[in-house]
Amino acid sequence: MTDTIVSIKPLLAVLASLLVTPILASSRSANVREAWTFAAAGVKFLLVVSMLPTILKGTEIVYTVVEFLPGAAIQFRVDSFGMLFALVSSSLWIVTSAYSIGYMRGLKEHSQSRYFVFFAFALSATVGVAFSANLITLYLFYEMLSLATYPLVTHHQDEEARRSGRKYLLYIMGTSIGFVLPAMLICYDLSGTLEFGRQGFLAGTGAGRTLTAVLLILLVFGFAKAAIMPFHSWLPAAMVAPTPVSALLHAVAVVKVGVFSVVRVITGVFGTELLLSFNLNWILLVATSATILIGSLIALSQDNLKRLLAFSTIAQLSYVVLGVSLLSPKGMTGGMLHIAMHAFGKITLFFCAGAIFVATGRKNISEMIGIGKRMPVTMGAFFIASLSITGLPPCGGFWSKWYLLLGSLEAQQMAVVVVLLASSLLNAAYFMPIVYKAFFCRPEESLFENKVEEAPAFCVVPLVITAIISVVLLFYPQPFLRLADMTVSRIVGI
Amino acid sequence: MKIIGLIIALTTGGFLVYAAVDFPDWADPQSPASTHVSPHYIEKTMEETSVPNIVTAVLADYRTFDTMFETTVIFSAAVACFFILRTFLREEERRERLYRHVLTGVTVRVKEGGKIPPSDDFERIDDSWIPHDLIIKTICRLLVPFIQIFALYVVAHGHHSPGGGFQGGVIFGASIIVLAMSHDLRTVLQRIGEKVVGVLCAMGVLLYAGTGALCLLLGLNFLDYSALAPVLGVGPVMARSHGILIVEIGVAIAVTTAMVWIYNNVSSRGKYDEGL
Amino acid sequence: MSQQYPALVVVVPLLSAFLISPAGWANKRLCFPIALVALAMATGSAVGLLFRVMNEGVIVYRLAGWDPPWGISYYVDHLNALVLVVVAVVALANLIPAKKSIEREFPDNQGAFYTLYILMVTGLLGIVVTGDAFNLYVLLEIAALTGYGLLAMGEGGRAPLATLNYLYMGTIGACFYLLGVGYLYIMTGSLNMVDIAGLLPSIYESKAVVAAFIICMVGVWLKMAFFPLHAWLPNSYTYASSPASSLIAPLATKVMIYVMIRLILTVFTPDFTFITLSISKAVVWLAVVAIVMGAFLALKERSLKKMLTYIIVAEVGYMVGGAWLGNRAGMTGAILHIANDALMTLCVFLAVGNIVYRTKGHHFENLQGLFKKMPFTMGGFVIGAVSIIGVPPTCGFFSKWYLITGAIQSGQYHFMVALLFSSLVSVVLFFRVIEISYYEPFSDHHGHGHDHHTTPMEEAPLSMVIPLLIVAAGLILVGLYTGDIVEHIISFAVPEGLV
Amino acid sequence: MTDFLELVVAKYNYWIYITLMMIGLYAIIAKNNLVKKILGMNIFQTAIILFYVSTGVKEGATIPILEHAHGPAHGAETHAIHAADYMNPLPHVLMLTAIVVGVATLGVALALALRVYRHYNTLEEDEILAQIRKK
Repeated sequence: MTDTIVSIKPLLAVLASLLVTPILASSRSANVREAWTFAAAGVKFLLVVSMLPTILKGTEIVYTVVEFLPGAAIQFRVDSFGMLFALVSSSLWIVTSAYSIGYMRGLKEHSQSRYFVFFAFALSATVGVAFSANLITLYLFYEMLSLATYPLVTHHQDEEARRSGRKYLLYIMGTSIGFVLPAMLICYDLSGTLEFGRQGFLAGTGAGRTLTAVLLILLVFGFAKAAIMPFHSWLPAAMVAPTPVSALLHAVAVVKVGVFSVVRVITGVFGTELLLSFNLNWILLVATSATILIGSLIALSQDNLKRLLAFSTIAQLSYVVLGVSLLSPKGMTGGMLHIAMHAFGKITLFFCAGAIFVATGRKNISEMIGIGKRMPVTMGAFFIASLSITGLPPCGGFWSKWYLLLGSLEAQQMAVVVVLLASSLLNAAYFMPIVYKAFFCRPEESLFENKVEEAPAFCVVPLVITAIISVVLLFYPQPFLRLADMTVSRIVGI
Repeated sequence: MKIIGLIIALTTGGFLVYAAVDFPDWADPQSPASTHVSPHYIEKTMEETSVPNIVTAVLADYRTFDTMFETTVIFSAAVACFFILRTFLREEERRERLYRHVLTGVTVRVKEGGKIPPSDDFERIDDSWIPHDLIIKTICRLLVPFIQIFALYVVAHGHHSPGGGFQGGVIFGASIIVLAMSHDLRTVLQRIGEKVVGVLCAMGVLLYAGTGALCLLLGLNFLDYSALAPVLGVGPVMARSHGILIVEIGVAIAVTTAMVWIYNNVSSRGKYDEGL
Repeated sequence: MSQQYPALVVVVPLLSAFLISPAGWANKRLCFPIALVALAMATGSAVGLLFRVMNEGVIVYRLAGWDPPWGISYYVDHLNALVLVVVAVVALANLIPAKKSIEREFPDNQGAFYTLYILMVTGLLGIVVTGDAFNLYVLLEIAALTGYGLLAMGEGGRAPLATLNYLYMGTIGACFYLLGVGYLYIMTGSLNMVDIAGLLPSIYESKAVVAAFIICMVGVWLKMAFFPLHAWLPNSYTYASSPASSLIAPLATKVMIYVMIRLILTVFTPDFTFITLSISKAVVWLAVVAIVMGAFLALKERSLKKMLTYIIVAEVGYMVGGAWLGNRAGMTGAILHIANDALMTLCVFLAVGNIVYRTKGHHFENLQGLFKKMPFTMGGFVIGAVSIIGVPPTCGFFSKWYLITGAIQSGQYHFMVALLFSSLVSVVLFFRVIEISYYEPFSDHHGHGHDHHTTPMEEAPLSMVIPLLIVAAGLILVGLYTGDIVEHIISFAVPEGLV
Repeated sequence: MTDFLELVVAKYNYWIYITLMMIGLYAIIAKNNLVKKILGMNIFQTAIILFYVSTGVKEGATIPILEHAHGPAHGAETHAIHAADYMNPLPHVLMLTAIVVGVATLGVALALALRVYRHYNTLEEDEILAQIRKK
């Protein structure tokens, strides 16, 4: 068993943004509030990074807050996989805070302090999920995240926001209470504990094949934030939120929490041997492959840019679950790596969509012909990010696609290989036309004169940074790749 | 609704009959009820509390906690009636007033606002007033003192004969209510004001609970009268008997005033006018 | 003084009631301080009693110095010590915010209101602490009568009518309980609960004991508004004044559930209830119906307070179902839910009290734009709502945890499905309310023309908001420390006989 | 057949209290007038009082008051008291409380009925419900 050290750092990392919320709520001037947001983001990122060396050495950090029952307590355990996700989310929070200042000021949105308060609240829940040691702590922060993001999704407080908020809650809270709660209690009743062990805690309990299958379905589809097909339609509806929200939350924090929980369930609750022995992973493979293909196809037909990005996110998320449910070492590494790669790529795309909206007020792709001449930097970043998403060499996305393909070959799943290649084609099919129309359109159709007029600096700088990061990740994917490898090696036990 | 009521009544009745089959026969001396706890009361009352009337002994000593809460029930019912019905709004000034000259029986009507100064020969009556009846008024006025003396006897003699705080209190309350019915509520209110009734009622139950608290302060458990022995200067057994008497007096006061208070509120619908 | 805790818990509020009533006549401002001091002392002695019980186990307190079967005595074990603390804390937490609305709604007979308030709390504390079956009936009547008095003074003619119906059903319930005690008295000859429990085993088979149990149960179910017998609860709590309803809603039904659990665990012992009698499965099905119908009926209500009363009916279904599952987890869940539900209902009703204090109405139309106007009250309401839905850090989740585990272990999955269904319905219920107060702009429909003195809409007075926030924080604290509560208190309360 | 008759005769006090109780229960549920319901409730409570008091009776026993004990002072020769000679006092004590509770509930019920009458000017439940529905 890897040696663990006890330190309060994980709790501090979670509370860093939580404690700052009252100050944000009560601060009078906007600058003070934004300064505090940056401070909190910086502190959180530093805390997470400070834990990185100890994790890379292979030790885990454990901290117990309060113990309810023998196997269930609010407990944090920072392992390599948790660290990977926390690193991604806390780093992107800094970038998104900068971006949201530009966006909010650009559009003079109302009740901004409430926006920043719930944003910080959501981030603390995200990091909480990343560091949770057992299923109940994960469930606790998962629910906290749903409640924290509700006011963000319905920020505009108009009729459409109300309907999509209702749909958002119905899917997220409904599935989590309806599916995850009973499954969690049945697991606790079977095994007496909910700790994410090296091999899932359900391994030794002698649960029958059908019961395990039922629990698997309940837990995987219970975490509806992973947007696997039947329970995905809340994501496009949530696009009614302001862009920074959909950028950080619906590209990085919220959906990644869903996927992270599903991966935790597969590796921590069931464990690879149990799933292999009952060979139940075909259920996941079928579901995720369907999600990928259908998601990409629908994305093709979308005209609204943000809805296109939403459906592409649905497809990309299922890559992660697909990779992990291959149960082969390479596939799992690819899946976990994709969390990081997709995060940086997709957040850049959302930032571009937001910048276009701030600068020109345009939402639909059909209205963006020739925008490249007007906003070259934004569209350049858009092009790089789309390459990263489709998994082409100059960007980091390539690595995760590479490991995914190797993993599916290793697991002799030829069908999965076909699905991966087909979906890459589809990705290219719905991204490249946008880029082509933006830059190489014929003059008479272009709707813009060719004077350069970018979005405010606060919007453009963050999206450039994330675009550069996604390119750098190709040459130096080390922190995430190293963490993913360590997690997989610990699970597979080589 | 009638059929549902009938069905429920019949089913519960059938169920109770079915269950009553296992009960001991009527008046059978060997029934568990008369062989488990009550023999102790019958045999030990005399030596433990020196009160011949076992019911009063059990009521005010063995199960005195019950009786304290019973008095509290009466008190809370009186306060609840007061709270529900009593209205203090003074809107009837504008109406005209009726007076009757006592000796001749002539009724005098005074226009709005006007008032006859209070004097013995005029008494205030109200429009919904039933005709004045001399025989009932004089008989009731004569009867009241005798009822009250009998009530005090019943309270004081609870130790030796059937009676006690509740019975005596109710009789005393009845005497006041007889006066209120025969005359009108105002004559009673002039003699016993609403404030006096409210405070006395609380004081009665406070006397009961206070004696119990006194025993608590003197070291023994709550309501354990043998703790009063040093205070009353008698043996613990006699202290219990005297304790019972004090408590009975408290109960009598509480019950009397509670009955009067409830009658005042219910009969005059909270307006404290002429009552029934 | 610590020897006298069991008596002090009940006697101090009782004596203070008899001081408050005359104070009501003398000068009205004295009533609130006396009540506050009395309840504070009662809470102190209740907590002291709980710690004494945790150290020394069961405490027997002989009233008037007589030994148990002859005199009345208290048997304070972990179960009633815990419920005692809950009742005292909820009553105290409700007294402070109630002061302002009492001054507004009952300016001239405040003394009577405080007297009824303290007597009601005394009755409830007495019910929880007493060890004598008949004494419990008398205290039941005190709690009932003062309850009728408090609930009667509400909106127009509807409140007395609803209270009158409550009186009919409540009296039938109390008389059934009295009849059950009478049956037990005839068959065993004693009135003391523990003494009866000792005498019963030999006559478990007799029809009279089975009848006594069923009659007691029907009486207690009537008093706690268990589903088929719940008709009186919604109207009487909705039309009552806000201080009265926020005292009675959290406590009255929970204390009756304590009485039911006391009957099951101590008087009739679990092996009679679950083995000799075979009705526990049927009762769990009844509880399922109660939960589903409670949640369902709450959906069509357009008044916030009435919706909450139906949720109380559903919560009663939780506890009855949990207690009758027949295993340790279910019983622990039921006992834990008594404490949790009292706190949750108090939190939500205090929030409603604040809203009614400001908008003078508890219908959905009065709730518009409240997040902007009354952020702290709505914050407290959201925490209460989230706890009723059952979201982790709050205590509602943990009692659901035990109840569902109990359902799984005893194989009665329909109870688990009912619990999940009602959680989902309460998600819809509460977020419907939150939507109204979040989206719809504050339409000042009070100021329609003629009354120009509409009070400027802003947060409820401080003395009403702070207790609400404390209770909301308490919800999360109790949730976090569920493990200690269960381990040190409730695990002793559930007898070993229940596996 | 004879032992059935004997059984019925030996336990006649239970049948009486059950019939009284059921009359009261029927009145509460089925009657339309509020005051009639209150009277039904009173019958219901009195039936239980009758039930309790009837359990205290003993064959050949007198009322539970010890006459010939004229005070403990010179009671040296007071011979032992046999429980069988005196009736069981406990039901009487309990029923004193039940009577008081009955009176208290009656008082509060009448107060409530008065308030309902003050607001709706009728005591018939169907008329009151009609008024409420009209509002």
